[in-house]
Amino acid sequence: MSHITRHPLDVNDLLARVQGPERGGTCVFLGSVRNDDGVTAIDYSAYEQMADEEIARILGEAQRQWPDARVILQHRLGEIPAGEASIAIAAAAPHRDEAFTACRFVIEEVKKRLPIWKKEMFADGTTAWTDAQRQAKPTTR
Amino acid sequence: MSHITRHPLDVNDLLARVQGPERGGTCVFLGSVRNDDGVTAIDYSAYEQMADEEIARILGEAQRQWPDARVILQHRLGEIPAGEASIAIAAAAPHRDEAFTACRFVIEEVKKRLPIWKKEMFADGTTAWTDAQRQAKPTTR
Amino acid sequence: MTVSVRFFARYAELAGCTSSAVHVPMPATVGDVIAKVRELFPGTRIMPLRPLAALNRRQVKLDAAVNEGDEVALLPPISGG
Amino acid sequence: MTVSVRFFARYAELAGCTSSAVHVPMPATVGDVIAKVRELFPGTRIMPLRPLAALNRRQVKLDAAVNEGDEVALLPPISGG
Repeated sequence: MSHITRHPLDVNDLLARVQGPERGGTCVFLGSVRNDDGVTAIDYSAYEQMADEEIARILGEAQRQWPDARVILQHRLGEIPAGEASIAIAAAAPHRDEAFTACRFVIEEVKKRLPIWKKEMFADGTTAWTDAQRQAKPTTR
Repeated sequence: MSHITRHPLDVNDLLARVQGPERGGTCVFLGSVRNDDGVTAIDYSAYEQMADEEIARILGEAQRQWPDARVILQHRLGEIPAGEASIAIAAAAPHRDEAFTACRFVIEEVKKRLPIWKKEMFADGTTAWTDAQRQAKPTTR
Repeated sequence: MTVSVRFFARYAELAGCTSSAVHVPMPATVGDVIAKVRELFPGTRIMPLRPLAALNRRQVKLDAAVNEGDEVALLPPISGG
Repeated sequence: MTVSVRFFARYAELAGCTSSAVHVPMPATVGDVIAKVRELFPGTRIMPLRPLAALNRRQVKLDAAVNEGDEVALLPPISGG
């Protein structure tokens, strides 16, 4: 099943896929589009096949570190309005420490490794690529 | 608004109350009933008025530490079947580190401070209070 | 004076009671109220010598002073969440 | 030999292209492919001297060897999540 979608993310769907009566702690992380500096939406694009494989590798690493946990991730692509989520991670584990730690591990790896890019969209119709180095930003704005 | 309920917890409801376009990171924690040792449900009881006030104090402390975050908590009481959540915490903040840290802070304080007690219920009809000292457990089992 | 005493969870089972009006001579501390409770509710004598207690819905030490109308609660070990 | 080259995000805008078949003499590295890309797509010359690159959907260093039919991808700085 792909970890990439173009539809709004559904937390309850993720929860249903990780929770179970053996797992007493569940940690969910949602990353959503901020309206910084008048951003109205971000257009997310990806090297989709690599991103999907890289997500599978990250989740596999989490699985090996926390074998009793279940961890999943969905990343949304396309134009996402400010306030809506671009990424959702759910980690369920027997105890809360593993759930928090696994969830945090996954988002930190995602930030470093996923070939996904963001183009900020502003109310006046201008756009700007968000690079990791933000000072390198305003080419079109 | 009370932080205590006798109904199933609704994560989407909590999310709606903390998320907003200024807050790019949201961390949710759910604690649910484990089926350890054949537990079929846990009956949660509380010193309700004190628990509600204590939750308000904990959330107030979180608010002072992370002023840009919004943090809420719902605790369910009554008989909760294995696999269902007894507590849900949602923390939304401009950035993910604050969201994770605030959420974790709240659950750790809850575990130490809330006057809430658990009676484990087993398939054979027996019950056992869960004390913090688990060895002190089997009075009725 | 009269204080209201509340029992929760396993302590309510031990007392066979969830709430009671208890008379103690003034001045009194939470610890004095608990000593009186042990007299009145023999089942509670197996509580720890120094149980967790709340006064007017805040955890307090047993030397906290109580006043007429206060609410003293006896709290089994907390296992919330 | 021929390798498939893919451009993403801002690099696709610089190249004016998202995917291209590029010919390089064997043996060649990812760095050699990138040098060829700079020739063919002048807009890409403002990319960093050592851009992030993937070979067959895994990040690699620029000295990684490429083979016929491989897929080389040029990746702007990653800002996922």
